[in-house]
Amino acid sequence: MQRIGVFVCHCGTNIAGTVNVEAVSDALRKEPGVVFSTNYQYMCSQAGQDIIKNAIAEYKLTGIVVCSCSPRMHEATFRKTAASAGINPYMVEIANIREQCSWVHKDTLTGTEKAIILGRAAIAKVNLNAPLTPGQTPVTKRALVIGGGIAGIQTALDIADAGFPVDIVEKKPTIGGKMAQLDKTFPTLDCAACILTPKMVDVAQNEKIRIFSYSEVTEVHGFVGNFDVTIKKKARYVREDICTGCGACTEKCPQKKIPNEFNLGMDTRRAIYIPFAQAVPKVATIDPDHCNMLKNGKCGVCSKVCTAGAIDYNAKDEFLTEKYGAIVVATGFNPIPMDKFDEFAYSQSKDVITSLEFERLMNAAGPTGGKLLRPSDGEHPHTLVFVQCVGSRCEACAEKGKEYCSKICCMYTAKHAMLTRDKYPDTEVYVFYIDVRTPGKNFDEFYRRAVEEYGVHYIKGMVGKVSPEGNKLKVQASDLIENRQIHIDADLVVLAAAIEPDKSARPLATMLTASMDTNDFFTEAHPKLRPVESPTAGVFLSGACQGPKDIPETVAQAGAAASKVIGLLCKDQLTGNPCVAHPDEMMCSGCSNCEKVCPYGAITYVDKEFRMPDRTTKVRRVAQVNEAVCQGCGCCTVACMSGAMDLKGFKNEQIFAEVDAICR
Amino acid sequence: MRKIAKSALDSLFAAMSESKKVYLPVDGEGGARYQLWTEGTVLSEAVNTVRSAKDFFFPQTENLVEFKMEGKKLDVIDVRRETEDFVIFGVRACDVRSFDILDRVFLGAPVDTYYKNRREHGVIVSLACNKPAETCFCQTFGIDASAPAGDIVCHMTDDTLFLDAKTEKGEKLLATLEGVTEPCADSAADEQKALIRSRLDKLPLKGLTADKFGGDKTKEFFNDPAWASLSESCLGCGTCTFVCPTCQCYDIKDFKTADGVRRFRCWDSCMYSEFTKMSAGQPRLTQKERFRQRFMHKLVYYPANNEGIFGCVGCGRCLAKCPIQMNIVKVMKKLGEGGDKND
Amino acid sequence: MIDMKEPLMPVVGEVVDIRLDTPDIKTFRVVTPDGKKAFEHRPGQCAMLSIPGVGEAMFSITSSPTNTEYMEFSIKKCGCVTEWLHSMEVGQQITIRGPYGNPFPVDDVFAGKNLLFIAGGVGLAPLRSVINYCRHYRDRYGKIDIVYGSRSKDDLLDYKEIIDEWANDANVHVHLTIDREQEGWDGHVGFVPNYVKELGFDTDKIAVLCGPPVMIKFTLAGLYELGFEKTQIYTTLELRMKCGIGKCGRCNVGSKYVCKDGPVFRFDQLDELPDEY
Amino acid sequence: MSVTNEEYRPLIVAFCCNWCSYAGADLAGNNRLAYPADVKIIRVPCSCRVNPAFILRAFQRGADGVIICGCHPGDCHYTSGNYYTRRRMALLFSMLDYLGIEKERTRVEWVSAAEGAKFAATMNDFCKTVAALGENKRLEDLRCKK
Amino acid sequence: MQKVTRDILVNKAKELLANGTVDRVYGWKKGEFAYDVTPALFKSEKELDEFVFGDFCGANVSKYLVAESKKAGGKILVFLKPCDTYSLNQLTTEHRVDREKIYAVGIPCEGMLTGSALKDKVDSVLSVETEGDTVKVETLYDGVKTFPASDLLPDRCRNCKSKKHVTYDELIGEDGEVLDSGRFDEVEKLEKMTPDERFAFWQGELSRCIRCNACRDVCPACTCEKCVFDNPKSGLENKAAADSFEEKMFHIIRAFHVAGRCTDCGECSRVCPQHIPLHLLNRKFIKDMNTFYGEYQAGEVVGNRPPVVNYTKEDIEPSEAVKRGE
Repeated sequence: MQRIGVFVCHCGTNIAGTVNVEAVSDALRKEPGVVFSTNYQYMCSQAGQDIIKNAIAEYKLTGIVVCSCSPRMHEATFRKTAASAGINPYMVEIANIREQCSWVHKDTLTGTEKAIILGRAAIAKVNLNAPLTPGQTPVTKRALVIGGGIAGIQTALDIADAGFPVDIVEKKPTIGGKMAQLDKTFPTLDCAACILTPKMVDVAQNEKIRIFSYSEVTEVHGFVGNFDVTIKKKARYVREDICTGCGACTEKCPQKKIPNEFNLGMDTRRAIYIPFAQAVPKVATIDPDHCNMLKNGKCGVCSKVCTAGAIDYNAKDEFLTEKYGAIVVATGFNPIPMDKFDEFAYSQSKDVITSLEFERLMNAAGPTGGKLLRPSDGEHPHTLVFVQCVGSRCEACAEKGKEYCSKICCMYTAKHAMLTRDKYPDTEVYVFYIDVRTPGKNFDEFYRRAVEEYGVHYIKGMVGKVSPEGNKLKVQASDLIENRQIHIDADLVVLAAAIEPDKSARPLATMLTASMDTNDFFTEAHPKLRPVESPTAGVFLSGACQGPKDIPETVAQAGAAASKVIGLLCKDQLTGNPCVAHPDEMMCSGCSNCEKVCPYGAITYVDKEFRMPDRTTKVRRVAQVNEAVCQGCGCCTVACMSGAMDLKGFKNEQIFAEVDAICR
Repeated sequence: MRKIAKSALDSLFAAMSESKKVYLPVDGEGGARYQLWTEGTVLSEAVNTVRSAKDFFFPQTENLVEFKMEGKKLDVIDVRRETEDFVIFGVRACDVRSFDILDRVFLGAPVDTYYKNRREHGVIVSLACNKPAETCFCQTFGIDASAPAGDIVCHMTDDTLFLDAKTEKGEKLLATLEGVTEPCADSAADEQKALIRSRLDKLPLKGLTADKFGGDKTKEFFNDPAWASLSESCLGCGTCTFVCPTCQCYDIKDFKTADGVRRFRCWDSCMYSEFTKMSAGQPRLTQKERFRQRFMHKLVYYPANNEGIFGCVGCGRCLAKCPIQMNIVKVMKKLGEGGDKND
Repeated sequence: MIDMKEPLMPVVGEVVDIRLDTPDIKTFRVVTPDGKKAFEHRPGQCAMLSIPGVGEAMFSITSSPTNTEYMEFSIKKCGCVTEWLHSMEVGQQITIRGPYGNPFPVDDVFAGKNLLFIAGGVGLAPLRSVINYCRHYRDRYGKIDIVYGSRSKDDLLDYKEIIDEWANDANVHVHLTIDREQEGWDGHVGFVPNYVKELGFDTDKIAVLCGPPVMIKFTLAGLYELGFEKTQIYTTLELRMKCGIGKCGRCNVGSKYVCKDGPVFRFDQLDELPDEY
Repeated sequence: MSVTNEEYRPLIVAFCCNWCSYAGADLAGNNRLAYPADVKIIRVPCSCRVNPAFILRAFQRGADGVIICGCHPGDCHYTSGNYYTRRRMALLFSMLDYLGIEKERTRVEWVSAAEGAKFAATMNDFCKTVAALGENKRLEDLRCKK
Repeated sequence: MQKVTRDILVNKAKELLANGTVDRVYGWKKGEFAYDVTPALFKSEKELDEFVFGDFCGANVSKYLVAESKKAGGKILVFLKPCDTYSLNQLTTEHRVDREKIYAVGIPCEGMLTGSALKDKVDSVLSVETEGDTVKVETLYDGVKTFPASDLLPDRCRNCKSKKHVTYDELIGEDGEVLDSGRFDEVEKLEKMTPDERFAFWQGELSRCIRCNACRDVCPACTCEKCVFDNPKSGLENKAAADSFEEKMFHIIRAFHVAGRCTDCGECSRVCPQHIPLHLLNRKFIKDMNTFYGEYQAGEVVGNRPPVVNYTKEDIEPSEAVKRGE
């Protein structure tokens, strides 16, 4: 049984103008549990708060009801007041008799009546309140960044700059990601390598940053501030600590005909390789699928030529478990496969390429040394057709493409068209588009230069078919503005393939219990207000894993994610919200319904041994709520049939009591 | 003894209704049940009602008392009203006996005044069973379905209803019906009785006997291993209890009304796991103990306190209604045959 | 058995005094609103206390029938109703009905006999009534021994009354014990059953036992060892009860209803009952 | 059956989520947008905290209408709570309708923190609708009547 | 009616007991009459002498496995009709049974008679014999009566949803198919009524409820450690339907709690001593979920996520959901 004090605020005339506050405090004095009831001009004032404090002392109050303005205004104030007088802040309830009563009702009689009812409901609730204490959990002051592209690199650098250790896990042998494969960047046309590689070097040299390249995250346990992550370091058969990156082995390896992923298969590499000259870490990696030594034990050339003795054919995958306080997901994107787009003859002709392949063709470090040559015959192309939105905004073709806009294609296609015309004025460049979208700083100017200064032919319309004929590509297209069919004999066709999240993201999301949308992009905690946080506390999003982004946006988000991580790691303890879900283990049936609806993955199940009334023990599967992760929405409480799951601060019996009090 | 043509039953009920409310079995969805007679209500021919007639004296819920509270103060408000007189027509022999069994509980000292109030105002008009069902075994407990007890005992032939007052209450009521009934010989219903008796002899459970049971048999049956197998599939629901005419366990609960607290009692079942649960412990831990309690009570404990009268009347409702078809007949046969003690 | 006119109809009782006996046991003094004793009772009988809307529960009356002014209940906090009772303040009105059950046979069987009371923990509560009754009519009984034990000194119920009053009575011998050594305790340390054996009572008396089941079990064994017969030993049972008058079926054990036929039983009577209490 | 008596005022229980609808109700107050005092608001963290049992309990205890207000789908503070609300209430309301209980007595409305006007308009409309239906007879508990 | 015989099942049980695959068997024991067989556990070959099987062995024994599979010992043999297998899968999904401890033998089902459905048609039944699809009932007073089986089958069998076993360790006979049943016809009929008619219908049905809890206690979806209706702290606890509100509350909440988990096995209606068509409440939810959120059959696949614990962004609004046929 509580000892409740009721404090009715006049709020000047804001409340007292429509509500007979005297009548309210008198009526509420008779409610069960109430031992003191008063009213005052401004409860939130120092004098008002003193009334509360004095009453707490004098009447040994255990619960407080303040009938005043919205709890959104002063709940925190009155909780502090209560706490300073020695009672638990969560023993305070507010009856909102201003915003939801005096301000919306004109008649004093009904206003007063309603104020009494709202007060009664608050009293009924406080009668069932229990003191709540927010949980405290320590924070491991180390961050994990998953993905070593520009998003991951930037996030890691920013966190490390703030003085916190960071680990980057990159599944490829080198960090750098997609940006490393780009030639120039829009709209400034500076060279991607020139701006990226210094950052890669920074990462390598930063004492706070560890790079786990050629590695993957395999298990995630724990919660915000306290993640336990298992990282698999795939065997690279070259000891990272010894390899000098001299490259001797990559020149002597007899296995020469392996498609080079970095150049998207447009040239070859050896079975032992360094992806590109500026790779970080700059160490060789043996491709076990192609290495003779690993496959049948016959070779060993690299070992012989390695003066450092870094080759280790017996290497095994290594697993290590590290603790982290925060995790940043920066798993990036990939162009979607083009093999289903038969109409563009991508699979039939080598001269139909994707934009990323085009980047490599234009890149000085690419397969052609930066010369624009047709992949099929090495000839210089004269007529180029760029097709935009291949697989993007594709409502009708969900089975092969994507419904969303890939966002970056308009700009990079303009860039490609412009660069082509700039380097090779003898070419004719056609761009087929649905819309040209250029919302970004200097973007539209850039696009207009392509059209106006560089004479790129922009045609609104879709390419219907590309058919290889002889050494030409017959392009059939429609011009929607002129409303006519167009036939172009092209030498090279470049497809602006839609981009999609990296395939590794889905299993990762499951491990992190971070939610994804139907396209496998990670969802934000709030689309507007918390764009770089995932709904799972302590998991942050950086770059294209959250949605298509260009480089400046990615870097901006990377920085934002880093600042959120820094904010988290700065704390020694995390103070939770005490209004969290709590299961009654004796009643839990272990059905998993609550687990399914929890947006935060805060609920797990354990097999626990219970002593039964007949003194036997029984192992039962029961739910457990991680209070550091639970945000207190209460969804699980309704999914729970037995009512074993309840929400502290908003318990079933409290809400029932409020309903009863209102409907009395 | 008086009689009335079956076709004129309406006038009989109308005449009874003049002084008292009349309840009688009426067919409906899911079986027959007692309903207040109004013009046009037709008497059911079903052998028995789904719910027993105990509701009239021991209703499923009954308000006991109300409380009003303000601050630390409390008021106790007696909400009881004197029950109006009523007639239950068409009570079968088994259910009539069930009143006797309930009386011994509720009217034994200290008297349950709530029960007494209803009991005193009810007149029981019983009706012999023309077509006892295969599930009937009232004979096991010495009940004669051809000659039920009751304030007025009735026999129905194809065309006539015979009424025979057996008590003062019955005679009073029958006297008010003189206008609609006509006198007849006391032996008028004998033929019908004989017919019923011959039918009773052919019932499949005719041979069932309760001889092995009784008030002194606690030790003999309590620890019989057969309880385990008999109760194995019991769901722990309250169907048997709630359709049983003699089950009388109840719970007392409080309900918060609009302006106070109402204390009421409602049927409870010893088959429920919560029945004996205390904050400190639970004397009947598994369904086996709860199951055993129900049958031991009817076959041993009740007779021990009531001159050997069994707490079952053989109405057969539990035979028809148990979700898993476990029932007192199976229990009696199994235990009567020596249970599992020989295993 | 007292025949009540309205066995299910409670009356209002007002809590006029609350005493914290041990960390989890409080003793409540209850009278009617006009300050009288709600009803007469005999030693060992019980009453139903309730808080409307919370629930009703059966408690043994711990004050002696010789007290004509009020009734007292010593109640341990466990469960919904008792928790509510423990949170009450003086002046709170509750409902009370009773008395229920059979008393100890103080006027016939006990008369003229030596008596041995053995209690553990809150088990002293039901015995306090009979002990004080026997003390009141001291000349009707022989020697009285009281063995009482609890977890610690602080858990001993009615400690003051025991030391100040009982222990000073003529021919009343109080033997206190606590489970474990404690600072400030120079009395006996050890469990009740062992203490009973140590004390080694003669069998020329009636024994009355009340306490937790484990204590009962071992003390009983001890008494048998000392040569006591079942017919010499009484106890009082606790089961879930609702009506208090042997009708609702809850406290039915065999052919007995604990609320009506008990709660006081002699051990040979208990032997006749199935083991369900 | 319907009560058109002017005296009759329905009792409306509104469950409002803390982040959007409760704030929307506050905004309605800030802007002094009037709606009937028949509406009594219960604050819940999220509309998904509303158990069907709460709604039935309100009817049992004498409510004539129950409205649940939450963030607009997609805007839930807890990302997905109101999606569950939507399913649960769609099913519950459909069931109540199936049992012949007036479907106008229950409603779900999405009200954002910026929609003070919508909140007031919704409440005005709901009160009117429920008032037209009259007292809740089909889901009443006679024990809870005064 | 049943094509599989007692002997086939007993031989199977003996074989599995003998080779140690299982150490106990759920089956049925004979009763006093033709129709009152009781589910029972058999622990040895000898005990199997009492094993019976026939047209009244319709009880869904899946629920017993909740407690039984948690006990020590080896595997339990159960013979499951197609509809029972859905329940077993659903219980497995909810971690209520230990599937590893169960040896499920799927048996074909031709529809199971129930005592209560039978007694709706005939009084005083002495014996029942089935031959093909004909049921011969010997009665006390009306001689021998003959019925086509379909006349006596309960609704759940007349509108059988599936003859396919969705889980089993072994199958006796051929597996069937999921059927296109008319199980929602009754629901539709009710939906087409006016609200007043619907209210009158349900008021009439539910007012008969005696709160015996048989529907809940037999329901394979109702396996909570402690039911909210038994828990004083839940705010829903009550023993008796003391007011017409209570019985509605009980049945609405119960149907809601099993929504998405109810496999439509029909046990609730089978056991109701008052013949309340409780399955029509559950089917309403099933039908609504199918209509609103796409076809879903609880128990079809282990691990399936019921629609009530799932969502899509495009779900129907509650205001639309109640607009039926307007």
